[in-house]
Amino acid sequence: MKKILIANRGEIAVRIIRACREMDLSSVAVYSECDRSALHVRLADEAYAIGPSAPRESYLRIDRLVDAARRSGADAVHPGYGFLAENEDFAAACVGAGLTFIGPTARAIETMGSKTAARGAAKRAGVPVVPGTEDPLGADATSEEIAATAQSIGYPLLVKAVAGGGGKGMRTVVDPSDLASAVGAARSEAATAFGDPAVYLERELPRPRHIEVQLLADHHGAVVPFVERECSIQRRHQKVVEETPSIAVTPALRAEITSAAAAVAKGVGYTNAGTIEFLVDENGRFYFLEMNTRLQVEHPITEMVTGLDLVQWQIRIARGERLDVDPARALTPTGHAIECRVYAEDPDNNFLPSPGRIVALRPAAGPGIRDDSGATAGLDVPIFYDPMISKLAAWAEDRPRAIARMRRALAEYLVAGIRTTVPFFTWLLSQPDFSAGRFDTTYLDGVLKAQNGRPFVEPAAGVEEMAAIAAALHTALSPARPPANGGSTGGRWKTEARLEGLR
Amino acid sequence: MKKILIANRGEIAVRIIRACREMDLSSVAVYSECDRSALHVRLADEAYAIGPSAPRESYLRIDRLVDAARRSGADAVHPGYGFLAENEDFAAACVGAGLTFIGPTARAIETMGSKTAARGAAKRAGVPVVPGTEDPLGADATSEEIAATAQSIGYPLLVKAVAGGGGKGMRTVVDPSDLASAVGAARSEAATAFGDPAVYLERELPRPRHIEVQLLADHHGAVVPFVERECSIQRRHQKVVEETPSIAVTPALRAEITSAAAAVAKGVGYTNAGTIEFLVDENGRFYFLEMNTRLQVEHPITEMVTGLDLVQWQIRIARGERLDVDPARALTPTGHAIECRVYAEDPDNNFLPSPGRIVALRPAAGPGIRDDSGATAGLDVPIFYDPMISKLAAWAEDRPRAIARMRRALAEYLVAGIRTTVPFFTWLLSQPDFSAGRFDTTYLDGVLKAQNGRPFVEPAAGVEEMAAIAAALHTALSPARPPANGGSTGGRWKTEARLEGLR
Amino acid sequence: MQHFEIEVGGRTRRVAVARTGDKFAVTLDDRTVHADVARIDAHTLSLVVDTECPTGATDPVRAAFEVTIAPDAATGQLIVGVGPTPVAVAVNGRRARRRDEASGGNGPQRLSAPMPGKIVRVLVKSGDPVRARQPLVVVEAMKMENELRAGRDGLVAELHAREGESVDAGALLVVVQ
Amino acid sequence: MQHFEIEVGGRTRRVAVARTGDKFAVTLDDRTVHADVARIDAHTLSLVVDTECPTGATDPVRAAFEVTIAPDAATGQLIVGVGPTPVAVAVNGRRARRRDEASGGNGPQRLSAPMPGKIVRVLVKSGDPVRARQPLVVVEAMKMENELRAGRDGLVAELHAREGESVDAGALLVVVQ
Repeated sequence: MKKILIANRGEIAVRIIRACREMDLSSVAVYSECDRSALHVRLADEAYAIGPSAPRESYLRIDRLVDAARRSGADAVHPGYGFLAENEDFAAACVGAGLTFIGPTARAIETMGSKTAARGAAKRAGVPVVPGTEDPLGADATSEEIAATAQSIGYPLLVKAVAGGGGKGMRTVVDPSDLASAVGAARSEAATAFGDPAVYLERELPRPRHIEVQLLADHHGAVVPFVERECSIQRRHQKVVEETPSIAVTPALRAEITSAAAAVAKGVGYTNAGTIEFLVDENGRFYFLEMNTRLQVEHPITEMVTGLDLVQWQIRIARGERLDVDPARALTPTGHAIECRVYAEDPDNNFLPSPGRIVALRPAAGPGIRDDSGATAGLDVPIFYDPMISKLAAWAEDRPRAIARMRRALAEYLVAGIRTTVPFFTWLLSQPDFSAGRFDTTYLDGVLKAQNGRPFVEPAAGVEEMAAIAAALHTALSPARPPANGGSTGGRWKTEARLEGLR
Repeated sequence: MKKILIANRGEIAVRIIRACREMDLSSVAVYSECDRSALHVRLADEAYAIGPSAPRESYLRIDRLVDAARRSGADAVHPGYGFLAENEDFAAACVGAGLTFIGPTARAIETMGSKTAARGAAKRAGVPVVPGTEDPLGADATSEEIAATAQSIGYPLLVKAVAGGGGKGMRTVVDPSDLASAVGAARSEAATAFGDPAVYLERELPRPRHIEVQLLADHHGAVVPFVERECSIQRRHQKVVEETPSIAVTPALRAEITSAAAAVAKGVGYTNAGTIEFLVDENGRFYFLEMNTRLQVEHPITEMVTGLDLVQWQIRIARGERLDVDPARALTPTGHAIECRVYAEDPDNNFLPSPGRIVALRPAAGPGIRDDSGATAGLDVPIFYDPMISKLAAWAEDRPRAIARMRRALAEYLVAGIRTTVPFFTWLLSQPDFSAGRFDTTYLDGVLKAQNGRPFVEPAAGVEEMAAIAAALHTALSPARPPANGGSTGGRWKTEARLEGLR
Repeated sequence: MQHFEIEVGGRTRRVAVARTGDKFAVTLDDRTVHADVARIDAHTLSLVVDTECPTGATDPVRAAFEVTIAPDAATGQLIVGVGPTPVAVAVNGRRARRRDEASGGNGPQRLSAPMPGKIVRVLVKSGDPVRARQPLVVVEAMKMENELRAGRDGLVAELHAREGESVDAGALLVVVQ
Repeated sequence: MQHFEIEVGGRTRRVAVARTGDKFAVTLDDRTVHADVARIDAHTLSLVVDTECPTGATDPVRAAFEVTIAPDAATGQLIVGVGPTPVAVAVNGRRARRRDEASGGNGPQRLSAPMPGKIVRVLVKSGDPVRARQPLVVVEAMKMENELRAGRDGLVAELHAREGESVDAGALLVVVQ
């Protein structure tokens, strides 16, 4: 393996380029129209345009990606996460074109991509699953049959798309009378989002924590599970903050849940990197939720507490190397790591996306900080993709110090031109419930509801005064924009001020 | 302790501000005239001007620093490294003004600041020192007396300033007939540089490695030595690259040399952070060289392999906390870390300083990289201070991977407007001798001599062509600077090109 | 001396700026602070501001601030970032036109698409009574479903959003009266 | 089409730039490459360049380069950073005046202080013969002692440096003839 095409964009493409460079491999970027100036294009060794900005015309075009691989002479493809990373047709197309797909087999992606099939695989491995239907609801099942099935599972329950992901095609049902309409809505949403209307039913656990286990598996039978990540801080089923290890996982639970994860992976002959997500209930019982057959967004925190490079291992596994990682090391965290997903969203306006030009950007740095980003000053945050601009991760000796370090990093993170979720994280990380680890997957939606649109960071009076002072000075000193009711001494005054006052 | 005045500038001031913020302490910056826009001023909670740019009128003015501490209501002072960090009068003045000095006692600074007194302290602790005179040469010693002393030590030898540092006031003597003039030159240089002409003689070891031991010591008798750092890559006695652990140190030698370091510190009742430097000869025998009674430039690599925050520990020790660090942990490195000191110097022009405006800067980032910097785009590198703009550190599982990661980081480090030592590091880290760890303190001066002014990175033909192409495109597309023998289609062409060609 | 009317946090403050040597005296309502200003780049200022102790008993504290200043295209305001806190500021009446519309007050609320996207759900019908912060329309954009909410209590006077339709940024979707 | 004479690595190359659609055809001596250019900021370009296989047997490789371009105040050249490699480039005869003087060639070498500092050692006397790269004067600046060396063989024709003296940037120190 000498040259890797990266079938992705943004920070994860940059992450993979870095791994390639450290391994002395050439990297090939692909880009859509609006990504021509993106950082991954600037950092890669080669770059190929693959079409218009809309993902279905570029980053989701299997034909163009395979063609770019052929033109560049790449011998392998890394899919990153998102886009085609969990698309078995893409994995198969790569292999069909003689390219090494840096990920699991198409067959493993297909099996674990069906939530019901994945639940079956977990059960066969002896791993508990959330109570629910074993198979998708029949397309011709009557309302009465569905209601009876639901009754046997118990309420509240979730209607979930078999092909689901990212909280789509999912409905909570508390009252049995809402069941039929929820099934209908979920089916239609699933059909639109995934091209597959199949849904199934699953009991909704009351206040679960989201605990997941990263795995690596080679082509020689080795499967290594890693210390768990906790991703319970979610907004509408989307992860927002992740950390490792979990404050809620005892050594005994860690041993159990990581063994369970490895058993599931072994059962399906899984290879490369993957993550098994579990729900853990208030009594510490865990249930298989689903498997992600790819690198996770939040992989850096696992790298920080274990010192292992997951992307480099993906590449090494794909080229046939043996996974000679000490299993105890993978399970033993050194210190504590937290990741905040910095999004171009306005937290004080219902987290609406805030695309636009980043006019100034100085990410946090210094001890214990890792910033994985595809953003630089001067770049636009495009409207076509996930608006994540940076994954800010902090490592420290223990959880309180990691939180303190992350707060420090957020305080020095400088960005202008777009709104970001930085102020929201500043607020969240100062909540006593967060510090105490008192949260579950319902926590954030609950506090957001309680916040009811109030700003997360209400500027203190002093801060508002400073903003007023800064705005006045900025306006007074800007040549291009004389104030409407300007100064008495006119233009020369301003020039002098610029020359002398501003050093 | 609530508020710390940082009596320093640049990256180390930024480093200390970060520690303060993580510990919920207020930080007070001081700045000279040319540092008004410096990053440490922007990041601190408060900032006080302390005078003109020349260090002796600002950062070396004890009265102004103590006054700024008083005005700000600071209750402690961190001196950083350099400037007044090893000045016992400053430590005493802080204590006299009721401020906690975050460092050792004035007495410890004074004792260990004299090279001959420090050698005496090492000997009393049973630690071998490089053979040499126990006391400074008498000011009235005759040439014959000095020659006899030199003969008893053996040639080659070094004439060294008692108050020395940074390679100043030092002369190598190979031929006995050069002794008298070398002593005279060293005395006069020492008098100028340190205000103290005293010199002593020390045997010059043939090909020593520079190995140093970081220490922490609290006010309750605990002294903890850390895994060694290797700093043999030096240019004219100035460290250029540091790494930890050393490839040349066996577990047995580590146990011995760290115990020796702790014994010296205990013997002088040392407190806070300090570093004991040793020379290790080709047979693995070590000799006390000197002690630095402050935080070292290269402390980040120790933090990276031990996970301990040395600056936070300095503050905790200063406020009386117990040093409850597991000694085994401090001695057991996790992985390997390397630091490159990125200087504003032109390596291809005899490392002449390259002050000026940094017009573009994008430091390296991503997995395993730590960038401690006081530089940002738009800032001038002042002519008055050490021209270091960044300490770039890479951590990885092992030494080869740390080198690969550092090379990746150097490749993505983007800086324009000044020359830096980045191309030199790119060259150095690809040298087989460096990879193999075959070096000693004479290595770099030797290869620099052999290089004899040839550029470190001779641009490949392809790179020169790309530079020519880029320069042509840049000129063609820049509005302000039409080419002398410009295009045939005139101005409109260029505007169009700008509008359409450049997206 | 220059005078500004600056609206911040719902209050309009009178600000006067005068040079005093190499610093600036900034009078905010009736309090004057002395600011030392350094421009870092087009969008960033470093301020060192003398903050007087109210009783005058001690020396002024010289507080350091790094602030970013960038226009908010949506509202015409300036967003001033003071540390991690973004503060919306209107200078001399450059007020929040679109944000105003969105956030209620007097007159009808005209709810527009803040970004190009696809209408995935319309949650109200024309004539429906709505409450402030009630979700009205869900737009999918940037891989997320984004709820657009009512800024005030009222009735749905106009409804231009249709499920499944693609819309451009700025397209009028709902008017609440 | 625009034409440039570009000196790089001691050679002068003729470069022609022409627009071809949204790219540029750049002809370097007799070889043409197609470059797609994006300006990142005033000093940074992203280039994606079609590099033809010499035999034409395969598709061109589309090599990506991020380059920085900044003038070198000391020489008047452009410093083009291609990855970590700085390349000095002179466009249309904007040649290295000061660097030229310093680096020998024809005519006397006029050695000036590259930065303000203090002369700590003068290692030659007027009339001394010197060899290329021989240290002549040591200037202390930025906490370092910096050796200034002869750029060519010759004789010390003028000596203006005195030990202990402070000098400004650009001050003439030695002339070697």
